[in-house]
Amino acid sequence: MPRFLPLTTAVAASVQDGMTVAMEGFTHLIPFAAGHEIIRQGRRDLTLMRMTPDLIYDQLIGMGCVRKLIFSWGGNPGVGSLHRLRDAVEHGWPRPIELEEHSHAAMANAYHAGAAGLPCAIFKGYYGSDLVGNNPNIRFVTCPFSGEPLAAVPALRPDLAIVHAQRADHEGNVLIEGIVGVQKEVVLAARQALVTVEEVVDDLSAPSPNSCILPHWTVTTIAVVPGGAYPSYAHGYYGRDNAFYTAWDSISRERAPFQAWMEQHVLGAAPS
Amino acid sequence: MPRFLPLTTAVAASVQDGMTVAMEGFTHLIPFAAGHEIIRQGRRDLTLMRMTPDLIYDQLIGMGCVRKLIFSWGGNPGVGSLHRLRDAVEHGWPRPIELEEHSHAAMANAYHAGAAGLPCAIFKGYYGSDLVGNNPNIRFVTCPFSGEPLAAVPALRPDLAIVHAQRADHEGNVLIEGIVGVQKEVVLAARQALVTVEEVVDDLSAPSPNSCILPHWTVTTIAVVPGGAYPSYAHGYYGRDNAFYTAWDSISRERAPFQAWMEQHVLGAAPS
Amino acid sequence: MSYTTQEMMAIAAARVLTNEDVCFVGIGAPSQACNLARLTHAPGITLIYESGTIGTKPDLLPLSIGDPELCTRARCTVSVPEMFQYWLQGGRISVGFLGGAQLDKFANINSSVVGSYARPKVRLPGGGGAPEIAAHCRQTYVVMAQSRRSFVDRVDFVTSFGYGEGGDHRERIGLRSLGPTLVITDLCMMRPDPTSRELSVVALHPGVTREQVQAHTGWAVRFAPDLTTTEPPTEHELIVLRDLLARTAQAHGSASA
Amino acid sequence: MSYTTQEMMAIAAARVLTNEDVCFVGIGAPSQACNLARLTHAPGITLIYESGTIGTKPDLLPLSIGDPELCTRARCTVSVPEMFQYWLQGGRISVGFLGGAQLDKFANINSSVVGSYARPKVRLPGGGGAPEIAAHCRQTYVVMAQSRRSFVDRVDFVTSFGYGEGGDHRERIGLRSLGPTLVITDLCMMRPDPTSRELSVVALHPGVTREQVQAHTGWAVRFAPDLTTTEPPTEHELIVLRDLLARTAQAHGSASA
Repeated sequence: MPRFLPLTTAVAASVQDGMTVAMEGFTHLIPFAAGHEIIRQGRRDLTLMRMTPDLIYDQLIGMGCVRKLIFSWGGNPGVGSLHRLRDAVEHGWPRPIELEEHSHAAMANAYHAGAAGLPCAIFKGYYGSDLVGNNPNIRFVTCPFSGEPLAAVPALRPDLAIVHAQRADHEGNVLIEGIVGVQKEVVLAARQALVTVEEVVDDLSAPSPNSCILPHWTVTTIAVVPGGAYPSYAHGYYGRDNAFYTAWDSISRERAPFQAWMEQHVLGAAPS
Repeated sequence: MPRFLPLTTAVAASVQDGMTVAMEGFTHLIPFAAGHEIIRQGRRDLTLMRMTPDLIYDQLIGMGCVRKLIFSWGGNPGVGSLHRLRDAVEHGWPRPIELEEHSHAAMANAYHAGAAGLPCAIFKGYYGSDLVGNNPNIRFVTCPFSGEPLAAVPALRPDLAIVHAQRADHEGNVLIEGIVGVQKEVVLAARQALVTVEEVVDDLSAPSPNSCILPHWTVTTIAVVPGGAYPSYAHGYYGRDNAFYTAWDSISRERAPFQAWMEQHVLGAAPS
Repeated sequence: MSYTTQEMMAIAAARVLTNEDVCFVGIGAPSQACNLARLTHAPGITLIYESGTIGTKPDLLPLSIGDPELCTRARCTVSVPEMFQYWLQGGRISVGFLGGAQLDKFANINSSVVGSYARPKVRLPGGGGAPEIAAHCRQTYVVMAQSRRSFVDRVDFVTSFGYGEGGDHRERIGLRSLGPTLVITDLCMMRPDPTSRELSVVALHPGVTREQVQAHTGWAVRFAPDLTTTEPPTEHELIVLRDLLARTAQAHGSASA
Repeated sequence: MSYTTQEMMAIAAARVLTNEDVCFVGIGAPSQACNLARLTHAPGITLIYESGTIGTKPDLLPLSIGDPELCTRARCTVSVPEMFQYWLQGGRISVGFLGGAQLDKFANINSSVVGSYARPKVRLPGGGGAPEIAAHCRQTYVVMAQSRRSFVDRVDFVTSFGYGEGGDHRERIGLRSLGPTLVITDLCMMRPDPTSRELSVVALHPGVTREQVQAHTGWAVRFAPDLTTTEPPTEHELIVLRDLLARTAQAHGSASA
């Protein structure tokens, strides 16, 4: 059964400098509150993985927490660039960042392989792409039946997965609904899992026998953080703040306004 | 959009002698009515695949429809042997049958690979098992990262998948709930799919955004067959007739009583 | 009714879609085109977004690939691994859309870096789903505004493979899908030559000249012998598109669609 | 209270299970043992059936591995590929149960054929989930009634690998799980020797002699130096087990549990 902790304690107990951490949520249920707490606690040298780094990784990178990023699409969805990611890659500010770049298909398969206890994933991909020569973690195997070459990537097995979910029950079972992304995969692929939830309820009220549920024995730590996915969203709880995603473009474009914004809204903010 | 046909026409239009057919449903939602119609139409030389052949394949085998069986567990669940399968294997009655035997993990992975358009599946399996030497479709590949040997089996891609489901809407979208088994995988792995359903409704009433649904453009043919999974069951509609499963042991043990039962309950029965 | 070249591009892209298509939709121009098709001549079209939403019918355009709208109005929503395994790689998609920072004459696309990969001048967002969309959809359509900077003789980096170096390069690396059979720009429509696979202009949008197309293209452009002119947008197409964009802008609190 | 050897076997198997175990449950004796544990000393135990039902709490024993009861009373139900990929192969199971037609002294199991594979005297149902249950659960428990026909020196066919030819054979083929650490029969309990991995009897059920065990075993049986006697069933254990079996028989219309 997972431990239920306040967010500050949960992050302090779960995240150490130098760890490999995956904070997932495909557009939906992005664990912003947990990410902000990592920034407040000043963690350093993290290797972060995430299919779509989104604003939360832009913030972590801009605040100097990140040594390496494993990703497949690093933009502000529908808006443009992640300026802090670009500044780190193009100018090494506030520190140089190492990139390991994949396609979505590769990362989705690699999380799947991680959850499935496999050392690698095979798939039909990367045909003719220059990513092949630039990422030594893209290799090929031959199908022993058809002779066809198949792309292979190592399974993703983070030290820690952090996801946000709609709700947990008192035993620590967690329900995720809507765009479920790679949430289940990353939790099962990781050595430990920290889940922030909108609320804790007596009964999960899963609508279907086939609902996406993380049984309590797959979760290490739960923190109750209403609104913990804002400005992304929690299906059934609150919507995505698309205006903020658009506004982030100008907030983050230059270093000083970015730092001022972080100072005011994250560093100076009380933890949830 | 799928064609809606009566069962007799649906089977006549879908199943030809010599085809490779997968009738799936893991204990739940086994397409008995469709199987009986195949027997009535006298199909021959079928290659059948199914993780758990169950009574319906025992009947098809005993009636001489089957040339080859690809399977992973061939018993009457909780009861004992499938006597018609045994008679075909041990004595070639009513005709010899070729077996391709796998483990559940292998077949589940092979359907997954079929649905995913891969030529093969890799998994950690068959360690030290004598199945390896006896089935040429069990091979090994080496992980290009860890060097670990991984079992490989060819993807399963039947000519036709037949499954039973709870309901369809008028557009032909299909809802499956409860023990979903490999139903989605086999439909997506197959060249064509015949789905029998308990009912056709105006609105699928899927309880969750993440419910298991086969979109209409993945289904070739739909036949409305209330009770079409009996004596297995349809979650939310009717239960499993465990007493019949137990009774099958004595019905099927000898050839003559088996034939008499089939004559009375299948050959002589009006199609649903 | 007057219209912009951006509107012409979205409308031209919408028109090539049919009721039977199953589309893997990207954000931006493809999302406009697909939803315009759905709201006009192809109400039965199936739209899939890589976030896992299948058969979605959004009332307004999503800002992101996973807006709430996409899930609440979808037939069903699957996990992202399932989306890439069963639906994309499984060969269930008839049309995929691609775009990027650079396109070359063999329809290879760069959405990774400007300059060298190791020390990029501009770090672009990257490929996301594109490398496998380019491989597994029965065919892909490229929708991109045309300029000398974006339509280049040779892309700096091949993120998504089109026809490689032309000819049978695609087949030689094991691809069985048709590839980028159509490029729709704000000026014209291009298709690959059946043999060389070099893009050639098959239709000019109304009022656009060959010289204008060449001026916006970084290679010596070929024009098809049977070059035609795109039908101008109808009033109905423009009204539906503008309504969609207006609803979207209002909902997102900005003109970001 | 008097009891049968079958009851002793089920109760002995139930006792080794804990609240923290996540069990991959088979039909028959394992299902009895797991549910008895859940209804007595281990109410928090997690039971998983390969049909996809996770955390199920059936009120009666299922006849099949996928009875309706298992799904309606489960925490959730996943697809069969997910069950074998994420939950079994993913290493999430602490205890798996195995049984079969033949077991040998290194706890290899045959559930495929009696006689040769190509021309079997008896075609058995086959391995089902067993080959990978044997590989991926942290440890497995074998529950089997003991006879000279079933406890053989060498199995005709290795369906599920135990310790192979003994020693470090298991490690040499790349397995990292503990393997069959316990065999529970109607007569005794056996564990593998830490070095040779040959099974040795560690406890006799009440009233059973060494000679009886040897008479029911097809190899020269070793007995542990600290051989103990199994505690007899308590009244509570027997009542709960018999209630469970009676409910089950009534529901299934037969005594098939």
